[in-house]
Amino acid sequence: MEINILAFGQIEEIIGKDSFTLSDVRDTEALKSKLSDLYPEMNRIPYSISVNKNIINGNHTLENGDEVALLPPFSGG
Amino acid sequence: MEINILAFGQIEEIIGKDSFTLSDVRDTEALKSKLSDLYPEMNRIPYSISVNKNIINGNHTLENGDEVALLPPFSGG
Amino acid sequence: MSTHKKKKVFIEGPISPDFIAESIAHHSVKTNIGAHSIFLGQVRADQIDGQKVKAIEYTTYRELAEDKFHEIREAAFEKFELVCMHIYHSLGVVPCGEMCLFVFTSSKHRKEAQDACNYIVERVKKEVAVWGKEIFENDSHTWKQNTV
Amino acid sequence: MSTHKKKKVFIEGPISPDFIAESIAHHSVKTNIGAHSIFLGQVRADQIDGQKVKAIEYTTYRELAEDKFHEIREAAFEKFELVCMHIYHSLGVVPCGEMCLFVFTSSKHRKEAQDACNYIVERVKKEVAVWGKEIFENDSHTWKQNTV
Repeated sequence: MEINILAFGQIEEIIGKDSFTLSDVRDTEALKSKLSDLYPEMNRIPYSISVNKNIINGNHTLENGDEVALLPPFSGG
Repeated sequence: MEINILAFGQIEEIIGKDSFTLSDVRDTEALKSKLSDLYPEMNRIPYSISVNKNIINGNHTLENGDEVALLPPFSGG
Repeated sequence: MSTHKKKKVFIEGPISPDFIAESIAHHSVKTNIGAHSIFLGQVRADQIDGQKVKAIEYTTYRELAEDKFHEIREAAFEKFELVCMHIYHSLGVVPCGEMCLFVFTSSKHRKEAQDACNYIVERVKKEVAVWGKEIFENDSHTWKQNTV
Repeated sequence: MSTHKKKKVFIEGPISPDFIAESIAHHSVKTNIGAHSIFLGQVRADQIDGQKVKAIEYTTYRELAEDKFHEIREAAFEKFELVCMHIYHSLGVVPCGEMCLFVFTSSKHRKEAQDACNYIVERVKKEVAVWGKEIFENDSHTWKQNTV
């Protein structure tokens, strides 16, 4: 199983790339905890997550091929 | 004693001129009643009055040389 | 209190989109501005008793109107944290589809500019000695009434 | 419910006063419009920790942002009696003093246009997946934060 991950704004900067893949993350909670291990700086950013272009609330099961985006607070306008 | 009277908008149209003088009107109530006699159509317009460029409330004594304006409801914008 | 100069408000005929663009462009040097709020009044082709409005002709009692514009301007600067404020109103004939009122407020943050703009438009329509004569396509006319 | 086409919102670089003027001029044929309300966001030269902002660079998650713009557009048409509505947002670098957001609402009477404009600006700033990177004069940067 492979999840496609997109990173934006400050998170893209922390991770150092705008997209990458991860395997073995069964849900968004697992993903967050993995990211927090890999990139401790992410702990200070209150980011949201979208799965296949829908922003999710709470935990969400991930499936092979899902597009998951890491969204720091919006600051348009 | 002579009062200079300015008429605007619909009132100018009713009176047929934009300025004229009246004598023997000691206050704005007397002026209104005189105008109402001369131009009965003015009775259906809720106009205000300014004296020397100040809009007045209630009755106001007039003096020689005063500039009195007859102001139908504003409709700018 | 009266710290701002009286400014030219009245414009002969319609207010053009180019005039508005120029007015906006002038503000690029004021880099403490974060938000502009603009209100434009446009002449509507209203149907009244089967007749269609083709233009509005505006007249004013100029001195009274200019005093009031100045008073509204001072009050808005007092009430809201504004960097800039401009008010323009047409006199004479403004055809349907063209602009007769242009209120332009600028501030650091959006809420002040928006609130000030609404406040000014409200007062201009209610308190300024300007009259609109609605001219129909057959050249007859009626007197515009502002809803209160 | 979704009756309006998705419209192009994003513009590369600053939104120019001429673009705004053209947009206004296009509405002269819609003679049922009486009021336009316009909001413009302008990039401020803020001082942050002694550094002066010289530009903001905007990026987006385009598909998510375009869906949200569409949703906001539909909701505003539903909520307010509008004749017209346009939303434009910059992507890429917008220097200080130039425009990054242009919201334009038109209606028969003023209140609907004003309320709709405020409503749209509020939602755009809060809900749309756009990020601003504030670039300082020494080319370092910080991430813009919108006040909630």
